[in-house]
Amino acid sequence: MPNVDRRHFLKLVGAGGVGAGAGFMLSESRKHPVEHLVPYPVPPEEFSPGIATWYNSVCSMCSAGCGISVRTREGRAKKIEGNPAHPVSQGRLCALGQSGLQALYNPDRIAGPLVRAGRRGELEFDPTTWEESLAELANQLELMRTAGRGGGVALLSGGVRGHLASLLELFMGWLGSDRLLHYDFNHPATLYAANERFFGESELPYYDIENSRYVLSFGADFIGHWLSPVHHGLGFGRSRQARDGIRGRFVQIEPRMSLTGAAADEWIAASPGTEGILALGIARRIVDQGGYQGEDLDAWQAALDAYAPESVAEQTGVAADTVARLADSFAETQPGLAIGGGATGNHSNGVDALVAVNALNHLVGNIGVEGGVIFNPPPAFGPTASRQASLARMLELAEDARAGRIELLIVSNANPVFNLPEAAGFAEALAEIPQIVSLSSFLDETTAQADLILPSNTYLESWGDDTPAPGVGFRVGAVSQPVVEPLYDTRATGDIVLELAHRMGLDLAFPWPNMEEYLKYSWREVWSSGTPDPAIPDFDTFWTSVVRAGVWGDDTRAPSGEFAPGANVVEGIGVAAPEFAGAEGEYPFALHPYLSNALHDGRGANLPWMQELPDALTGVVYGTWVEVNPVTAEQLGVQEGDVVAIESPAGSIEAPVLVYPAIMPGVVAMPIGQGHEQYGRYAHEHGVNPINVLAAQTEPDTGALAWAATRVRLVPTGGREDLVKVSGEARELGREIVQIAAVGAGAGAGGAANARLNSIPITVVNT
Amino acid sequence: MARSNALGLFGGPKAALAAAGKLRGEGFESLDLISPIPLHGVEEVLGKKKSAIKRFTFFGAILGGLGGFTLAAGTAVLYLHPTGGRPIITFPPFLIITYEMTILLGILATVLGFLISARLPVFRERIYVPESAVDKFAVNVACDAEADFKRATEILREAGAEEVTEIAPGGGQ
Amino acid sequence: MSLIDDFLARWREYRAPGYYEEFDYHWTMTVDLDRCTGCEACVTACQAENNTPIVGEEAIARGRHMQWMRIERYWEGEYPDVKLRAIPMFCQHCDAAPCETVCPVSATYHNQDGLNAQIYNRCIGTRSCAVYCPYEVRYFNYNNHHWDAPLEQQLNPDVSVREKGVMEKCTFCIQRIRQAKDAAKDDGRRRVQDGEVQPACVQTCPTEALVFGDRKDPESGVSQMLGNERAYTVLEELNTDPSVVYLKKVEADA
Amino acid sequence: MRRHEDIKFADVNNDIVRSLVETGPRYYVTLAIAVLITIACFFFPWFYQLYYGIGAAGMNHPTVWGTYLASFIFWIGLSHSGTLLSCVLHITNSEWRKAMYRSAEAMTLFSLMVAAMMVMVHVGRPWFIHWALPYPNQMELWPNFRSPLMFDVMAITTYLTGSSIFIYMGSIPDFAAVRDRTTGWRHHMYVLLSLGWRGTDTEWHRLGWAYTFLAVLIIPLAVSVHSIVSWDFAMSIVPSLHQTIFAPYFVVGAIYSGTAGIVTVMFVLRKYMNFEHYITKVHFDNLGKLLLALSLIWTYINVVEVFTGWYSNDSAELESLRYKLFGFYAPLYWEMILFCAVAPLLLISKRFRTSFVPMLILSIAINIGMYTERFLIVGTSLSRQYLPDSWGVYVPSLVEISILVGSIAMFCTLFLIFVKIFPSVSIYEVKETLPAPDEGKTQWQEATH
Amino acid sequence: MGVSIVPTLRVLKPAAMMVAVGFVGLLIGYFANAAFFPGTTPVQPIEFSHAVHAGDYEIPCLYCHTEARRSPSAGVPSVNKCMGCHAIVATDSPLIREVARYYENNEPIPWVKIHDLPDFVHFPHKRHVAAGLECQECHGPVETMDRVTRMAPNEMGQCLTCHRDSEVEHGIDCLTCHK
Repeated sequence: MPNVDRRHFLKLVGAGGVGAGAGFMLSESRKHPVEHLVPYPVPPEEFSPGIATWYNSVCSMCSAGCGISVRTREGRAKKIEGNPAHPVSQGRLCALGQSGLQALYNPDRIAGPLVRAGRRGELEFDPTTWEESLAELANQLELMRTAGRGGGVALLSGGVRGHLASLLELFMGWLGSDRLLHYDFNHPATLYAANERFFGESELPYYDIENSRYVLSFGADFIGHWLSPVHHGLGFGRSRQARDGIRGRFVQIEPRMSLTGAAADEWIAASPGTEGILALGIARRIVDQGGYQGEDLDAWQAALDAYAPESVAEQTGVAADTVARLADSFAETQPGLAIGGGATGNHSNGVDALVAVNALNHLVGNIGVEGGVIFNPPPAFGPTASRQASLARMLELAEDARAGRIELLIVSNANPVFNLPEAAGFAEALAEIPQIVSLSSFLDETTAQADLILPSNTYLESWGDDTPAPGVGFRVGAVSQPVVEPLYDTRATGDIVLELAHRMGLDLAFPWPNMEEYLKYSWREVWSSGTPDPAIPDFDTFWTSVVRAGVWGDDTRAPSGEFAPGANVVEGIGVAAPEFAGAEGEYPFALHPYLSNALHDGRGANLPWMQELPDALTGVVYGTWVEVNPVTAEQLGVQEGDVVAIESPAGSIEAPVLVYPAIMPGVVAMPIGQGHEQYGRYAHEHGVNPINVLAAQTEPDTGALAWAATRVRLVPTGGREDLVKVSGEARELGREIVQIAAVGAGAGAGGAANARLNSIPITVVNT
Repeated sequence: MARSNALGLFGGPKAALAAAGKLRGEGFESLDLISPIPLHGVEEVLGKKKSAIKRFTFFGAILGGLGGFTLAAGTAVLYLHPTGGRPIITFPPFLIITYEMTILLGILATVLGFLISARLPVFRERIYVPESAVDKFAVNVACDAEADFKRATEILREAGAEEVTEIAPGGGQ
Repeated sequence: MSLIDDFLARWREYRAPGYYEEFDYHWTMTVDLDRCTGCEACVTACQAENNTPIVGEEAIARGRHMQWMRIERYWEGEYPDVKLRAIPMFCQHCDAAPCETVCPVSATYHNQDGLNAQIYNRCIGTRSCAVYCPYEVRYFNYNNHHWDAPLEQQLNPDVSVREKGVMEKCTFCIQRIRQAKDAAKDDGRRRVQDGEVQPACVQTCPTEALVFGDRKDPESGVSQMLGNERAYTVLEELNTDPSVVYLKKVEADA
Repeated sequence: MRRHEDIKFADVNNDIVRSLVETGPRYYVTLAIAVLITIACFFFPWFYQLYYGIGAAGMNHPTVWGTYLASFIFWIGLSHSGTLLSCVLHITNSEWRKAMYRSAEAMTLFSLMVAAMMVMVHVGRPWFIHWALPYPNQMELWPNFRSPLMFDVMAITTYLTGSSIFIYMGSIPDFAAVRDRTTGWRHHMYVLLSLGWRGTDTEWHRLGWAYTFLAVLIIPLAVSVHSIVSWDFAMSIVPSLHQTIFAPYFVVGAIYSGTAGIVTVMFVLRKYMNFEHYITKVHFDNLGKLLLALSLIWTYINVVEVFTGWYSNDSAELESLRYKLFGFYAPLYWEMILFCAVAPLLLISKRFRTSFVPMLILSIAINIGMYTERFLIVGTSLSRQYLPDSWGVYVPSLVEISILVGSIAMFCTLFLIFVKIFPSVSIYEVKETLPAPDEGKTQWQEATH
Repeated sequence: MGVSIVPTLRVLKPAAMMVAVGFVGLLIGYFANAAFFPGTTPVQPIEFSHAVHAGDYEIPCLYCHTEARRSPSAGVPSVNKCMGCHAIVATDSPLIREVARYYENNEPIPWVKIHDLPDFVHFPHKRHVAAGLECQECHGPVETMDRVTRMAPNEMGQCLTCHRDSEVEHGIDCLTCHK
């Protein structure tokens, strides 16, 4: 081109160059980053990338013992579902059970053994090795054992059943200590005691809700968290809509509407602690109306003499004609079922009240029949004597500690510092113990006090077995297997105990190299206890099939039929007026703490899914609140979000008010579970722990903590704390979102279809 | 003689129009009025003008309408995405697209028609007086012969032209 | 010209509002409110299955919870005659879904199984579908979500992790449906049988309140539930024709 | 001050070329401030939002649309009076339009541009916004033309194209006039922009026709644009949004706020560009009358909207209405009524209409009220929908407020650049209102002075 | 003073030329990068030759990539599998010694991914193998490559074309491939 001079040409070259560079960079920026394909050096058997593998195991998030199936992909656990073959869960699982994955993959898990570096409770730990720490601990234990000071060792574990409990029992036995305690806040000690007294059998019976036509529940939040919520849920659903033309009716009696109360056909508020009196009022009405025709009718009449309708109405706050109506319909509708538990059992008159509930079942002939109370056979394995610690037993332990009788405390996945009232003084007592060893997976409040932390595997990484309690009316045993390799440098509790025993030179007493071998050894006995099956010729086949199925047992429920309580039992029936810590004048409200659906007794607080699970009744997440009746709120001049101090004779905490439409005016309720000081990033600094204001009041028969027997007063502080909620307006405003049908509607073919579709046949490996 | 132009500058539209009328009466056909504002009454003087713009607009709009519907319906048919229980080809929404496309192409065609019929943009210089963009009104007459030019100049002067210039064909001023 | 011939030949089909009638399946869920207790096991099941993020307290306080399945709670009456009515609320997979028509990029549409599909990677985040949805079951990713290590190891590889600016919602566990179809093909079957596929919520519901299946199969459990006289759909007056059918709660007189 | 009848043709050229060429330091300072505010309040928060996600704004679960969309409607609305009014007045041969239409049209153009920016700010993944356009791609996927949002895309594209062409076509003779008076880069720019315009009778004739056709095409287009914007809402089934009245409501509201916007712009031009003798009391008087009429229509539709909700006796409609009138945002609602329905009644007085500062204050108040209206439409309706459990409250975040401020600054920046490129008062059309050098008073002058 | 825009265009010509040349440069740069540095042929930690294994020795693809038959992911063979043959075959080759080193140390070989689909795509190898598709249709003639190159872009259009042409049932439904 003639008119392009040199300078211009250079400019053009420059422009072209810049353009080309920009184009090059643009192209470069659109390229994929390098990714690698990393195969296993040696692939495990049955492994196939991209295909899920399911392992059956047992849930350990609460004490129900549901069977679970865990879906794994590429060696990682992805989802927990109920094990369809397990008779307790039948393929279903509650929210807490499903979030066990977040216990496994919790970012706050203790990744390896730690030894205390700073002062106690300062949370300064140095990492150490298993070799070193186990050697030292074993040495110490062996010294104590040979010196006869083995009794100075205390072992405090969470709810443990099956062969792990046996192993702990054996280990403590060899140490020569009887200070082996299981502490579980939710353990229904008074229910065991009431059953022992009334039925002469301390096992929990099977409540056949599924086949019942009338369930009368006294304070038992059996769909929420009580005993075996998943199984109860199954029963509840089927009792409602799975039978042709029959719809089970269900009445809940409690001072504050729980999840179960919300699902009930009728919710009746009875003053806290008077549920037993109400039960006896109903019983008297049944007896008066001729509903009971047993030989010992006179004795019953005598025992129930004090429970005339008017006096019952006065004490319980339930109108006399309501009592009569309940009694009549309960007696009429067969089979029916009366259940007692929760706050009813954890009051000053808990055992008596639960005996009264049992008595109701007896009066209408619901014991040992389908749709009523069915007795469970003894567990297939595991220790027979209960090591469950009541408050009284824990106070004793604290006393021993203060007196210097305890040299070494081993804590295993129990958190008494959080779960015992401050008034029990347990935390102070811990300070007196020279050495504390924790086997917990998480740095909870109790582990924070430990001198040595030997972190255990979560249940998804461990071998174990379980017998569900309550059972399902027949023998069931379940095996839990590790579904993933241990994530960190942790070991299973059983393996730690066995290793300690080996290092102590107790090889002869503990001949099993690890928990798996111990289980196999123990299950030989289970195998031989069953009926021989030609399909299962040897133990190895049996074991493999049990591990695959996750469950073993019978599959038939044998109603036992006739039952009659002893004469002295009838004579002793009676429920005293409830006693509260704190005078009514000074502390006008009865405090009704309840286990949160998601966080349980606080163990779920480190699971983000559970923190973000809206409370089933209020929609609140991440927090503690105090529920008050709208009338009470008006009287106090508080609204939702106003912070009040909850003051009891034992202490004081602050929480925002939530105006709750379904609570008695004289009662305030608080969920348990929040208020952790430790326990990881998701748990701490959310809410308060209402256990801390509970008085160390016990139920006299069992020494159990009567957690429903504290009175409080509410003092507005003038502060505000907006509750974090997922829900907006809680009234329907006539928009017919939840539509209502009359009784009898639509329980026809559809109901049956539902049953057909959903009832998964219980396939149980038989021996 | 080659064609040349006589260009008279007037101080106002009346005079310019009068001059143009007179020139036209004398048989000058190739007349241009260059003015700072559109002149009213120019049609009475120079006769009605026809423009093709309306055809552009009309056919542009029709094309747009057809194209709009085809675009919407074609897109829906070529990759079926049933939505909201509606048919694949749904008239109410597609009519909106049709409507908008009708207007869009109508507008673009109008612009095209304007540019073509007004012979814009200009690549070759044309006769122009910058004053006519301010306050002068120019009358430009194309004359075939010397005599015509003289006559035109005369008429322009008579009509009150402040200045008359001769402009060579095709050239600037 | 075959394109135009084809177009004209299928004109009637393209003009048919009942286009859905020819679908292979019509996945439907029924929720028996008389069984539902509001225990929220379904909520967690959904969160575990579908990689729904953990958003944190502050985000929830700002109204940005992300659980695809939620339990709505409505109180009726005053103490002592007070009742709580709970209803699980999740994408209703409406046949006449308002959300589908509004998406400018077809990121949400109806697929041949009667599912209201949401294609995350196509979404540009206008959020209009959430506005148009009367059930409020579409959730928007207001920011990128983070799982503190090693929580991310739990994430389901069959489900995308959604990035910021993307709308998401219940899919009826499309990954499970896909897997069931895959299994059916492996077995040489053309159709998935009743009960072979259950979304996570249905699978876990302890009271068996949820039933899932194909409405086109008259023998399926869900078809039989639809015949129940208690069946109704929420906000029926809006004519969205949901694929989630509720069975009325039964309330006995005291 | 010169009187209108004293202005000569040459003065017009001089005044307007001066307004383009002579630039004082005050202009640069203002421009610098506007640019800085645009960057600091619009782009900086926007980039933060791109990085963090839409969560930087205050939107939440029920209220997924917020101030970004309110601003979008506001800017689209503001764009309505310019070109639309100009077109209507053009085909009805209104002389008073001629001094002010150019800047009114510019207002249209720039508010449309800002509105388009608001769309970019609003969507969650603006880096994929091109998916809303039909262009060939390997995904074989085009947008969904059933979506009201696609109507928006089409309508706004068309409107933006149409009004850019309209303002440009009207300016060609002026560019030619300016071309002759400028030098350097400006000259080259105006040479290109004027396309070689000479002002022959043929050119004027063609321009007149084309301009009228455009005006006729743009009037229905403008009406469609804002009714389509209203359908983004009215096509949903959200209580209080799903209303047939919405399209006229939006269109009237748009013209209303646009007209108020013109008053503001006229005031500013008159004051700071020294166009006192071009933009006169007459304009303010006429605009004031128009505003009064529009305010009455707007008030009427607003009341009707309340009526339909109230008469429906539908729980959802009623609650939505209650929330709007007496809920969390009630003060804003009543502020809107005060600014947009009550205050404009002052326009009844001719003295008010012809007083510049009061008119400025009123016009700004009306636009504040109109912004509030849009905010309430977005912010309150979505918070109260069918399922009470999903109710919530939406409060804008700092980022959103900052971007709103930034968008105003962006509009100002664009306008400031405009006044230095386009003759902001039409040279040739102003001349048309003046007596030609050999004529007496024009009809327009006869009528108005 | 004239009205023509030509003089101005002349003035603008150099600038316009620069823009044009710059744009052409941009295109050249962009496509040159894509053509010469496509990044589709990464260097692998071990120079494994498909041409030798799949070409010369005609080992079927599915012999090593077993999982493609039954799993969504095709899988890369483990070192174990390599050593299955190479414990005996060509043991003294330096490359095989390298493999053996990985095997002895029980370390995986960090192969670089070549065919990488975005995380939102569900591509089950199993279904495509079952439908009788040759691996080469998507992966190209791997058996002729010493170092594997990505031949096709593996983009949505490619999937759609095939799904349309081979009439896959609901093949173009978004949910068929997007998760």
